[in-house]
Amino acid sequence: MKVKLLYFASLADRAGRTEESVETHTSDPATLYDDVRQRHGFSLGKERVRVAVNGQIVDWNHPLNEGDEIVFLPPVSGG
Amino acid sequence: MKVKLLYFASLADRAGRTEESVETHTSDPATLYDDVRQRHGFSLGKERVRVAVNGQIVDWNHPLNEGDEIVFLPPVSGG
Amino acid sequence: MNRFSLSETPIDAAIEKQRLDDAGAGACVIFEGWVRNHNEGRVVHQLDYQAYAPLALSEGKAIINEAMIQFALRSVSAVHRTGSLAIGDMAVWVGVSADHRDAAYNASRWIIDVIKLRVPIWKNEHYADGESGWLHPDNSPVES
Amino acid sequence: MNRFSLSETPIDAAIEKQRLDDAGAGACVIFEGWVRNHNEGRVVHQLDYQAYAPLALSEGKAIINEAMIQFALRSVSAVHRTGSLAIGDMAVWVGVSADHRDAAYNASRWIIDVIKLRVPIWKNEHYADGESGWLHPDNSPVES
Repeated sequence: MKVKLLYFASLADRAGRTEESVETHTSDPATLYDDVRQRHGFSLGKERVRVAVNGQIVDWNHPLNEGDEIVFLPPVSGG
Repeated sequence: MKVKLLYFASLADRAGRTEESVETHTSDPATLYDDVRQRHGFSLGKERVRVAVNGQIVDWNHPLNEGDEIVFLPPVSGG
Repeated sequence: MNRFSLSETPIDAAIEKQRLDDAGAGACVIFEGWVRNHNEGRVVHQLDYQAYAPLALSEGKAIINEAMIQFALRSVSAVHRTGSLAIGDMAVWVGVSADHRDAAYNASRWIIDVIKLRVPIWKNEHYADGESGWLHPDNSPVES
Repeated sequence: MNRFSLSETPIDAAIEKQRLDDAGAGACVIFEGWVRNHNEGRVVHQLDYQAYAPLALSEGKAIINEAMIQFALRSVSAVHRTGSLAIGDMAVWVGVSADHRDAAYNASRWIIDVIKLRVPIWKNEHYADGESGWLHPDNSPVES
């Protein structure tokens, strides 16, 4: 299935892009992050990243669906 | 000697005045407060009152001098 | 810029805040005390604040100097109203700026707490039932 | 009136503050985060804030709703800047009003702490030496 990934902050810098569409056979964000991390060389482990699907924070085992917008959130630094 | 007393808030209400000049033979604010308290019927004990002489908070045994401006301060309630 | 003042006219919060500007400051905490329409279950219509001005100013300045020593601050300013205030009016404004928010919050809270304990200013509440009364720091009535 | 918003343009603190008005409120605490000219010993010239806006707005609103439940508040409003900011610019404004100052201080501090932990906004500092870097909530650099 096809999903859309958005990148922010340090992950966008490392990936060299702010979004991409990917074809994936993985059904959860945990496996998808492992793939993406390896492909883009992210150093941040899952324990320091949160994941949002369609604008909601979800668990790493949240089921993914065709067309989902997925964001891996590096540690935030607002304020 | 002659000293000037200023009254504020509940003490001014009870004394029916905001200031008065008094002739006193007492040499410290503690004795002076006892006199004034009796004369005006103040119910506040010294343990709940502070005393200022010439614009400075002082101890109850601070020596008084001719012309001093003395203020017995009831519990404050600013803010 | 550090100062404590009394004001017989409405406090201009925007002017007070300008005193806190500092390129090294990352945090600003402002406390405002407003006249509430109720106290201890009674409906309040109006307040009067009376100050023993010379001592209020010297105590207020002493408190601000103590805060500058105790907390890592850039600037402090505080102003207290005197006279008659209506519901919603600002009775006191306390502003601090600091490099970090920990110091700013701690100092702000300390300053307003100590102002309420030490500065010779008295609040007289006028109630809906026509009565009025002088208050303690804990907002309970004073027996004179 | 309770809300959380993002702003691409300078925050107008006076307009934000009007949202806090309430005749029952006796205390108002405002926190402002300003762009500091230094961080962790380095000279800072400029900041960029990037937000994942839809989630930032829903997280911000959730935080304000949680604050209204946890603390005895009258009103809360918070706004966070996005885009490029210069030294002295306001990055975040958090205002609360409450009957009593205890709740106002506690809620204010809780809200800014939780915004910094949970709301998906990232700060990129530009240093005097020409480098720049994304930061953690504790202002240490992020390794991506």
